[in-house]
Amino acid sequence: MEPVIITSDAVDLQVAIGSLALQNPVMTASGTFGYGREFESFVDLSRLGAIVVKGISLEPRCGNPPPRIVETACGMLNAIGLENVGVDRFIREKMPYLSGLGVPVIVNILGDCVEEYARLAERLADIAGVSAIEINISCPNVKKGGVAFGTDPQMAAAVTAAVKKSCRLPIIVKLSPNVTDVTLMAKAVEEAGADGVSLINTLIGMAIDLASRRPRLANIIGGLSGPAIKPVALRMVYQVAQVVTIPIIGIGGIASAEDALEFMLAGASAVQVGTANFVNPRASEDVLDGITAYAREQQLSSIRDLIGGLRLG
Amino acid sequence: MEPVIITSDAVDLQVAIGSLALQNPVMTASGTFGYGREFESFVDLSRLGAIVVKGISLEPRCGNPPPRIVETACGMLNAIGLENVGVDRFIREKMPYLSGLGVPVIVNILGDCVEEYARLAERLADIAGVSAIEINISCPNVKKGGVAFGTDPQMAAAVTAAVKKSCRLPIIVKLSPNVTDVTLMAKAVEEAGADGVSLINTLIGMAIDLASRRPRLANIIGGLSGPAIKPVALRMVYQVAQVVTIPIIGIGGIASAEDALEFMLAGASAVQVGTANFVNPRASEDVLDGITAYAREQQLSSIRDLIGGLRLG
Amino acid sequence: MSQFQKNVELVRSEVLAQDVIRLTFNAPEIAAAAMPGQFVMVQIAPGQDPLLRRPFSIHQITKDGALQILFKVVGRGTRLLAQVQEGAHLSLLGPLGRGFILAAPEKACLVGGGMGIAPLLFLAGRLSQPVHDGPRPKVILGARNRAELVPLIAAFENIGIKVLAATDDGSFGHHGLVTDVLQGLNLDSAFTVYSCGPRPMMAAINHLCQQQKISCQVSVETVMACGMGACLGCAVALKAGGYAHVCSDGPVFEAGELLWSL
Amino acid sequence: MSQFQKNVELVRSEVLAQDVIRLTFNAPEIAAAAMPGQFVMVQIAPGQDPLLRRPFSIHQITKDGALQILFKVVGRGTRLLAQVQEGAHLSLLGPLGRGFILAAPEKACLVGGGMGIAPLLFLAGRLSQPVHDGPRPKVILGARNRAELVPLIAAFENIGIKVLAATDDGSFGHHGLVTDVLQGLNLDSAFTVYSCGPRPMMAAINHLCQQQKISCQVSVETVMACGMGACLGCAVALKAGGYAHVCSDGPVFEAGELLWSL
Ligand SMILES: Cc1cc2nc3c(=O)[nH]c(=O)nc-3n(C[C@H](O)[C@H](O)[C@H](O)COP(=O)(O)OP(=O)(O)OC[C@H]3O[C@@H](n4cnc5c(N)ncnc54)[C@H](O)[C@@H]3O)c2cc1C
Ligand SMILES: Cc1cc2nc3c(=O)[nH]c(=O)nc-3n(C[C@H](O)[C@H](O)[C@H](O)COP(=O)(O)OP(=O)(O)OC[C@H]3O[C@@H](n4cnc5c(N)ncnc54)[C@H](O)[C@@H]3O)c2cc1C
Ligand SMILES: Cc1cc2nc3c(=O)[nH]c(=O)nc-3n(C[C@H](O)[C@H](O)[C@H](O)COP(=O)(O)O)c2cc1C
Ligand SMILES: Cc1cc2nc3c(=O)[nH]c(=O)nc-3n(C[C@H](O)[C@H](O)[C@H](O)COP(=O)(O)O)c2cc1C
Ligand code: FES
Ligand code: FES
Repeated sequence: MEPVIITSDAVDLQVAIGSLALQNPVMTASGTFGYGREFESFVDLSRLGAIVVKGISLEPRCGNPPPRIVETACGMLNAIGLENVGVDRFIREKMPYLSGLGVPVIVNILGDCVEEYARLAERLADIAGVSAIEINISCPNVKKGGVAFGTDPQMAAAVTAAVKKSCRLPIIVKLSPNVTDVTLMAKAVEEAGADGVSLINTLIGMAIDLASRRPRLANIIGGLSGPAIKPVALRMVYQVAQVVTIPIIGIGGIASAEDALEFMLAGASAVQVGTANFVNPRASEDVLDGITAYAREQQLSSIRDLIGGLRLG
Repeated sequence: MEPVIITSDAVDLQVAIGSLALQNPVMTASGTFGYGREFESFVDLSRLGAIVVKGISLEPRCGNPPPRIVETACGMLNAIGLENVGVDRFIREKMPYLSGLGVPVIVNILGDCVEEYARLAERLADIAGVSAIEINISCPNVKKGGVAFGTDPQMAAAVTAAVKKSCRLPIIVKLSPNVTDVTLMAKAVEEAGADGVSLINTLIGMAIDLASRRPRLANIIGGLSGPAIKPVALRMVYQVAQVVTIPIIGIGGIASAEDALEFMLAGASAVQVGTANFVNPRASEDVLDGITAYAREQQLSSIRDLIGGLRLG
Repeated sequence: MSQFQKNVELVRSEVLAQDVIRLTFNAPEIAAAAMPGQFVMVQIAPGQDPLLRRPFSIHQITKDGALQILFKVVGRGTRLLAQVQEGAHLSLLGPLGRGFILAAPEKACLVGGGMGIAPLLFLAGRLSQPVHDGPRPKVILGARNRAELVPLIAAFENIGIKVLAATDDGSFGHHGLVTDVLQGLNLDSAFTVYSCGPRPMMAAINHLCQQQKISCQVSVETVMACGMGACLGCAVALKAGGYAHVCSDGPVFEAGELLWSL
Repeated sequence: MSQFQKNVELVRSEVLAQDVIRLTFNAPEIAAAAMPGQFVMVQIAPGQDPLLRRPFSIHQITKDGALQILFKVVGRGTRLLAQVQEGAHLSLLGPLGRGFILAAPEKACLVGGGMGIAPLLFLAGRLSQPVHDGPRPKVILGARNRAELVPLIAAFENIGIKVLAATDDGSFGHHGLVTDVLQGLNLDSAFTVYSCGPRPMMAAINHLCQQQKISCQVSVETVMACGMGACLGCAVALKAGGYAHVCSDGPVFEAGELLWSL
């Protein structure tokens, strides 16, 4: 047997989300990285911790009328309207490429009622290459009069439990920041069986064009993302880290390794790079390179040592 | 008697918040304009619609340890900790100057329980120059275990009713954005007798210094303000405008006349300029000049025509 | 599909008319891969405000690796871009999107209005036979007035193309719309019309081409965040229902496939 | 109290040592009203990111309306500021804060460390009698090494002041701390010490002055949003409990009034 030589610059970047082992903590955020392939000219996709794909529903959706996006101060609003190819075409057309990358693929799912989420999970349960499911609970529950799953702990728990029952993949629940107390949501989904939580999804916002006196988005309101929301995201990750024991994935305005490492100090086991992919398509790999350099420079025996390592007092 | 000549460029900028008539819709936001005098070198204070002073409590408070502020992407976090001179010194030392300006002074009040708010209102009720009270309900209620008044409709209504009973001044309730449904809060305080609502106060956020692995604020969390939060503020003003009939004062990231006018289109009768005062101490007057120019250019017979004038469909 | 993100030098910044700017970058990789009708996403500022890149058609490329864009100052991003100093470096992403499908030069007619002229120069160059006196496409360009139009026409004349001009105020060429000029040409149905410009102009040209059964390709604009098919923000409504994405399905479309009425 | 917000021209930008920059603005109103120890808030960028101004001590003013600041590049704002081109305009707010209370020059001793040297040049100039060979304050300056210190000392020598130097690495003047030099002077209790520099240095000087019953004024730094008493962000803890505000109660304080232990 060959002796294992640990070179001085070998850095242990592995983290785990439940039973899902990741080679490093850097993922891409749903809806900001297409189905992965769009970025192949810019990113060595096989190096990523995981790829989270655009939110998928049972049926294809064509999305909202334009304009769908508008830039704001250090951020952007989007009202894409959950446009997606539907789970069948996703499996048929997108998964073959994705599963060939050798990187965990996390499928973000969305539905209008508990049953839709459960059926999506069932459909994805045995697809080769699908490593975990991320439940997007920011959608309004059409059966319950449009109240968002993401703002009611009981409804969120119900979705989580139903998905958990429908498949044996690790389940991540993606939390909305548009709530009074995000820790209630996190605790509810943890109790319902979630293997991890990811946060934050977008803040609800709006922009108006003075010249036309009209909303800048056809949908009137949209989701705010980008550097502008990072302080809110960091606070929520920190708060949630105080109350749950399942791993947390930090999201919101992450554009650099420093940003990512701050989320890890606040309690995140992994991070997702979102809007930054639009500005710099290599952002996810840049974040990874920066984390690697930091770990080396600080001589961390494992990047896991940083998780929740915020110093107080 | 001299004939009154209405020149072609006379612009009617008057708006009203309940029984409080304002010469124009431009106020300054509490905590961002000191006690007014700090800005006398930069702003003709007598031109403002109103001056809202730093939040006042019954007893003086010395505030949080430093660091109290940190810059974020297009915004800033503050954790001043409600430092203020207390209502007695405020009346004795600050009001004489303020009341001499001939501009409505709105006193922002804060307390740890309903009774404190009521006593503050009583104390201010008959002070010359005090034109209205703005209730800051973002403080935690110490009697109720620290749950913020600003996130519980019943508690907010109780404070509003108590203050309303204690004085005959117009009462404005300042709403927190850190809630699932801001319209519930707005409706609750409207029913409890508020003459107006102002929104938004700061979003709760956090920043971390990677080098020291410590929070950047001694208080760990703080309030996010500035251009970054404008989309959230605009959305909440728009939502609240759909459900209340009392006037709304728009706040959040307003730095220019365009910003202010967008809030008016969304439904605000007046606006407050906050963080922008730090960047440009003349910001409030610049906003006023810009609104005046716009009204002239658009030949508005009254700036009130804009309120809620967002075009849809 | 070769796409690049490159920090490239701005070698020249020229004001062609009031608020009309032409920038020349040294961007050999992007230039070498570019096809007419494709675009680049340009990062405006090194900071985070403005956050997003701005899309610009590739106006011209040269063999020595220069890439030009031509734009009008219409807002904050273009204002900042117009002020960038020569010698500074900017991040360019490209070439992006699907460009024009090339027809034979003698059967091509290019119709540009305002800044819609930008992608047509590159297209005209590629369509033109390199031989002297070889066939050249017809080109109709319109703008508000002489001052805006003349500097743009010069670039076409440089590659041996005579331009039919139209101005809104009659200060140069035909007094009126480019569509009048196009109609006057009475093209046969073997022609392909290539058009880029304000939406009403393209709608009118589409209408004309439909009537005369002429094939028509248009380059359209929407707000964009990523420019590469990832955000789904750049939706444009299709005649058949649903949406296409301007950055990945376009920016060039068969005019007849789009929904023009609004 | 005259304070101004002015868009002023950057007339000179000089690199004095690695990452040490001196900027000269043409700011006659602010310069005319300024007192030693006061500061200006400088807007870094025209956009909203970075959002806040940065505070800098007034390093020097001249009769023709020039105002200088001297700073070290420590983060994003100072990096951007160091890159501003000569001829550009920036918004300055000032003069702000309470400056030093002036003593007789023969009874003044100025002790500066690192960028804490910045406000001391203006102070030294004001304390110096304009007559040739008139009394001059004592000045002790310290820095990490010769390269950082020498260009700063030159400015003091220009106004006829001999400087006692100390460097951490001994490459210039005393090998060690400015406090060693100060102690060696054995000042009597009629002296006033003026100090600005890193917090541990000022704490040590305060300690020394307390022991020897010498009055001591220090200029302190905190993060600031407004610089004019409006945000209450610039709190510094007082020995007597509670906080003072650096921008309006300071930046110059009697050293004994502040809480130094931490
Ligand atoms: C594929 C493509 C190619 C383009 N090529 C060119 C070109 O060659 N020359 C040129 O001058 N312009 C071109 N544009 C338009 C150009 O991208 C916008 O003018 C620019 O983004 C405006 O940025 P701004 O910050 O100055 O304006 P903003 O302040 O963002 O907006 C000002 C005005 O421009 C509109 N606008 C903003 N972004 C876009 C956009 N992406 N597309 C259309 N309108 C927009 C806004 O709605 C608003 O009315 C192209 C657009 C696309 C999508
Ligand atoms: C009254 C006053 C006068 C000053 N005069 C000078 C001067 O003459 N020369 C000089 O070089 N510096 C001076 N400073 C410090 C200077 O303001 C900071 O170095 C500058 O704001 C840093 O900005 P940045 O964006 O480069 O750094 P950031 O990226 O904002 O921060 C980098 C580091 O600097 C610290 N820092 C940030 N802001 C301040 C601040 N306002 N005060 C102290 N530390 C800060 C941060 O905590 C961090 O450690 C003064 C500060 C004050 C309050
Ligand atoms: C254009 C766009 C589309 C998005 N689509 C989805 C989606 O389909 N499902 C989802 O859970 N989140 C979606 N998000 C939210 C992001 O995954 C992420 O949570 C959010 O943008 C905050 O991160 P950021 O600031 O890094 O972008 C989308 C965001 C953007 C900007
Ligand atoms: C430094 C600072 C202090 C503040 N103090 C108060 C306060 O005492 N009472 C209050 O109701 N709001 C306070 N606010 C909130 C502002 O009044 C305003 O609601 C908020 O900053 C959003 O507006 P802006 O983005 O324009 O700053 C404070 C804000 C800042 C930045
Ligand atoms: S601009 Fe992002 S998908 Fe087209
Ligand atoms: S910096 Fe705002 S009060 Fe001092």
